[in-house]
Amino acid sequence: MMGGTSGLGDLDELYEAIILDHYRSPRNSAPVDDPDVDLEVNNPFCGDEFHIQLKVSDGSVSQVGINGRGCAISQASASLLAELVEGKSYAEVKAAVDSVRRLLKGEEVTEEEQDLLGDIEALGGVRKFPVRIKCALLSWVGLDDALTDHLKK
Amino acid sequence: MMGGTSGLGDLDELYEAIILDHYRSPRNSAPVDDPDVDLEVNNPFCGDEFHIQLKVSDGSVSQVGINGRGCAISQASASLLAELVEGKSYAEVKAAVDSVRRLLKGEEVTEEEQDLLGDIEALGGVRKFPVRIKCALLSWVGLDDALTDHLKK
Amino acid sequence: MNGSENLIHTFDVEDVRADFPILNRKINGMNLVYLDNAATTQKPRHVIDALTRYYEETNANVHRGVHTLSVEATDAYELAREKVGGFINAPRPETVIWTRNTSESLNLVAATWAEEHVAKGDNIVITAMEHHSNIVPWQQLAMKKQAELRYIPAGKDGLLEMSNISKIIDSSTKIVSATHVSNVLGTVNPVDELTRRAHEVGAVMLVDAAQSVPHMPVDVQAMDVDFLCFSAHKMLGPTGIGVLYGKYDLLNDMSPFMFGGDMILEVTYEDAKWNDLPYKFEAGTPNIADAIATGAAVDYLNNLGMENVWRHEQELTAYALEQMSSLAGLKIIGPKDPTLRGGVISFMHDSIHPHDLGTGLDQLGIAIRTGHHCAMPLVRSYDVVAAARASFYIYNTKREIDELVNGISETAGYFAS
Amino acid sequence: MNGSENLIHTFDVEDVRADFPILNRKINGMNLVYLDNAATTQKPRHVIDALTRYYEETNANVHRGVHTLSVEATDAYELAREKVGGFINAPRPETVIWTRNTSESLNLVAATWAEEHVAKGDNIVITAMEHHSNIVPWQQLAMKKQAELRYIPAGKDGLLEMSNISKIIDSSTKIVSATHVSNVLGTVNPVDELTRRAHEVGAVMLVDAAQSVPHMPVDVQAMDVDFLCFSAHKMLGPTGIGVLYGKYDLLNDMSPFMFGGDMILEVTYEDAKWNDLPYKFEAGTPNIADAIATGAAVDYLNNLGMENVWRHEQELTAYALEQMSSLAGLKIIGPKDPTLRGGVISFMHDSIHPHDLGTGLDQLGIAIRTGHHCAMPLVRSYDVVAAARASFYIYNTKREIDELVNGISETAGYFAS
Ligand SMILES: Cc1ncc(COP(=O)(O)O)c(C=O)c1O
Ligand SMILES: Cc1ncc(COP(=O)(O)O)c(C=O)c1O
Repeated sequence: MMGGTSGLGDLDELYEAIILDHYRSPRNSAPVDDPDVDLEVNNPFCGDEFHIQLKVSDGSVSQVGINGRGCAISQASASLLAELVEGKSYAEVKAAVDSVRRLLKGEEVTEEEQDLLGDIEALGGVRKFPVRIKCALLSWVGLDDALTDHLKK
Repeated sequence: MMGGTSGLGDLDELYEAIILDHYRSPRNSAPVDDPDVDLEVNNPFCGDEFHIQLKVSDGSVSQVGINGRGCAISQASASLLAELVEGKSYAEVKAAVDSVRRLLKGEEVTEEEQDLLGDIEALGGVRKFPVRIKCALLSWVGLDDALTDHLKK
Repeated sequence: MNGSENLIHTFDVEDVRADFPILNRKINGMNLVYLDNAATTQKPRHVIDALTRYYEETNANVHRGVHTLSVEATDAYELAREKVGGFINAPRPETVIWTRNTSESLNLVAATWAEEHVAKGDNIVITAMEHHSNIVPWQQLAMKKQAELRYIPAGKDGLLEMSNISKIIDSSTKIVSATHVSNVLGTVNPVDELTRRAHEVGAVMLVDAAQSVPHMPVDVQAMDVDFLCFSAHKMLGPTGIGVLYGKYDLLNDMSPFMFGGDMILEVTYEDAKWNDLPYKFEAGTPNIADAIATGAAVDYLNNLGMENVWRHEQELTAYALEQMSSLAGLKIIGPKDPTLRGGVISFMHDSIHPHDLGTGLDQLGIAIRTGHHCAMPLVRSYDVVAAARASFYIYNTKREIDELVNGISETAGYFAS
Repeated sequence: MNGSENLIHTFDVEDVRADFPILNRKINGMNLVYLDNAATTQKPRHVIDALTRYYEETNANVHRGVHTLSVEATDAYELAREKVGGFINAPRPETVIWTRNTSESLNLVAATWAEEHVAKGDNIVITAMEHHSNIVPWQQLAMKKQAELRYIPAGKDGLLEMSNISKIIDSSTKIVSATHVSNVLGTVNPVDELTRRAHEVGAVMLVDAAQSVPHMPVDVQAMDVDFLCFSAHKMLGPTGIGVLYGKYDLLNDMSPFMFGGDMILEVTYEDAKWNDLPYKFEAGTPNIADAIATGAAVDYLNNLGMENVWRHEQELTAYALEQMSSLAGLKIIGPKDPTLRGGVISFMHDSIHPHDLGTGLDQLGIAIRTGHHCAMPLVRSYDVVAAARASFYIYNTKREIDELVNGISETAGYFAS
């Protein structure tokens, strides 16, 4: 009934169809063999925990595996991330993380960036639910840190 | 002008003529040679400090010396104490301390006790000025403790 | 409760509700249904007015002031202490120490009494269902002293496993610290039995009463506990003030916790002498206004009657357990028997993360808490990292529980569709 | 203050007075003349309303709550931190830690930073004009660590004797802790010079700003201090809340002070991980309402302008010094030059004990403080055990100072007659 009657209607702004779809069928959730980047991110306050694995070569991400548990927002966000980064160069991934941060904070995002983000724009609904922003950001911040670490090596 | 005009009129209840008299001319303030009881009492919060000395023999107080510094109430009270205890038996002193405590707390004091206390009843005005009760009690509580200690020896 | 059961007046919840201004608020267009009382309770007009009146008419610094306002403020502050002492039947008001909250009360005991009495090889006993504030101070102390921290385990039924306590609490135990009522499971723990055992081995008994003093009659003398800690904000009072009760002789022998202001009798450039109880533990200008407002909260609760408060919550809890157990996919943790628990119900849903459930209910104006409830090890022992929690107080009604139950099934429907 | 002097608007004291409900009180039938502001200040309607509004509309526990009230309460609580940070020009809001009062802020630094950094043979430097709360924590720490506690002496002119500071503050000095404005003498101390010297030898500089932040513009970055402590109740705010400002890296490296609740990131049965700043230092449910009301106090002061507040007090102080010096038998302690001091005037009368003077003035509705002002060693250095103190704030007027002066001479007359 997708937020049909009553006060739950506004939930649709947070849980857009795309979000619920990614939540129910997460992309790239299979573990990666012999990953180059392998990290756990968590937010102990809400109990969200994700395991992010990447294979990287020639300056770009060749394979992604993300799985874990968390709320619909954090799971969908992780799945959207997994979908986006596959095949992207480091620079593109960094740029995407930056765009997502700005999107969630309600700052300006260019048309070009919108094109890059695609479905991820659906996460923007979280802006009206400020406590949930952390959920949406969790895997992005983790990925950012992991890549930065990896590049230092 | 003794509380003539204005709002200071009520002060007369606290500073009865007897109190001001004892404050200005403390009794028995000379030091006692070779005292049997010798103690310092103080209330660091207001800075009152008294030196109480007693000579005792045959179960009664034969000589008293009290001097120190403090507010009008604590000084007058110490002087009234000095006047009262001279020549009194331990039991009488103890009884007087007890009566004074009750007088200051606004509890009942018998006619007999009133007779014993005499001028000390003037201290009763302090009841309307609760913060000043400690000033009035200081030397009495000190004396009580000192006698108790002395009797234990 | 005794034979005079039917003489006890109970209160009218609608009258109570009228005393709480916040209950008029709309949340997302809906009436507020406030079920987050274990986190903090709402405040009646009576308590809010006590604050306003203090600041409008009496405000001054306490103790040692010779002017009228200071005398009045001091009297009101000390009267509040007497009221709180009376509320828990403390033998004398000086055994009631004002702190910021339960957490500070617990830290105070750990940093003073336990710091002085716990040594290498000793042990400290707590339970598996403690709030972080009653775990971490002891973990830290145990590490520092090379002492052992022991846990009384909790069963899957939500009850403490008491069978082994005479082995867990042994002659090397220096302090037993246990929550009276669990803020996750709702369990009312057998603190009397723990106290007896603690005293048998010469240990002191501390009760974390953050979730009991607000909800049931508590008598520190009957319980014979050595320390008891609670927070005003969980019992209609303001934030920023809590209580440590301690037995007089224990408190009197303890070193101070913090230094300065009222806790000092005399200072020279070289050294200092401590003031008497309770001031020895109250450094600096106290939280005067909130202490006075806590006295007003106690008046309000006494007026309802703590027996009645407890009965009201027992009824709500029994009703809620019954209604909620009819919901598909919902798992309630903690004792099944409503008479063994206070008005705290934690639950998980098969297919909705607590966070999403919380957001869904908030759309309907229903405030519950989600997360680890500051009891991570316990929550994890149920193999989850977060749970949803509804908790009740004097202004809650069966109608509100119906709304909660409907809200859960609506939200479940939303995510299932 | 700069060349744009004549552009600065000043405030109308009568408008300010109208904002303070308590100024309508009668004391012994007379209008209240409140001159005990160094002990605690009165509260404007704006601050009282912030409290009421919070409890009537927003009250909930902060952080981690998913429901609307909790989100609103958290936002308001953190906004208040930002406001206070802005008020002292803190570089980031996380450097503002909420405590109970100045005393707790000082104890926190002594128990964490100093506990870890002061060792046998080191020294701690304070001044001869500190409040007990800035003496006793250091005395205790020095005893415990076998460190030396050194005092920068004060001259009979009420000023610190700075000539020797490069000997007193030496390479073994770990921390210098000095009051910005003395609560007895009114002296404004040269904390910038002390800070420079402290940093020269690698020591940290703590400023007890309990009597400065409420009264003058304070900029922690310009001052370059490492720690700064003050209380809300001395600056129009509620009782029960104070601030510790610290440089980010220092705070970040420090161990926690108390354990439990919000200060924890993760707990297992064995160990715990601390949360980030500022939460690492805020154990348990914070004093949410009073933090928010402190934000309102800051708004009120900003609206007046701290330059104007300071100028107002300077004027009153100059006037009071002038008027009071005409009274026979009255001795004023502290600097003679009104530009070297804040609005605090301590005095003794030849023939009246401060206590009797205080009672006399109270009969006339005039509230002053009498006693040792929690600075026993300093007061004793003037060879008295108690002094009377009048202290001013934004709502005081020259007319009130006239009443004080008349009151003193009337009371003197009463005892002389
Ligand atoms: C200079 C100074 N430091 C510290 C304090 C202690 O402040 P609080 O009592 O708020 O802890 C005071 C207040 O009396 C003070 O004047
Ligand atoms: C059982 C228990 N203990 C301690 C606490 C901590 O209370 P406070 O946050 O008021 O310090 C709580 C509150 O959450 C609690 O429920």
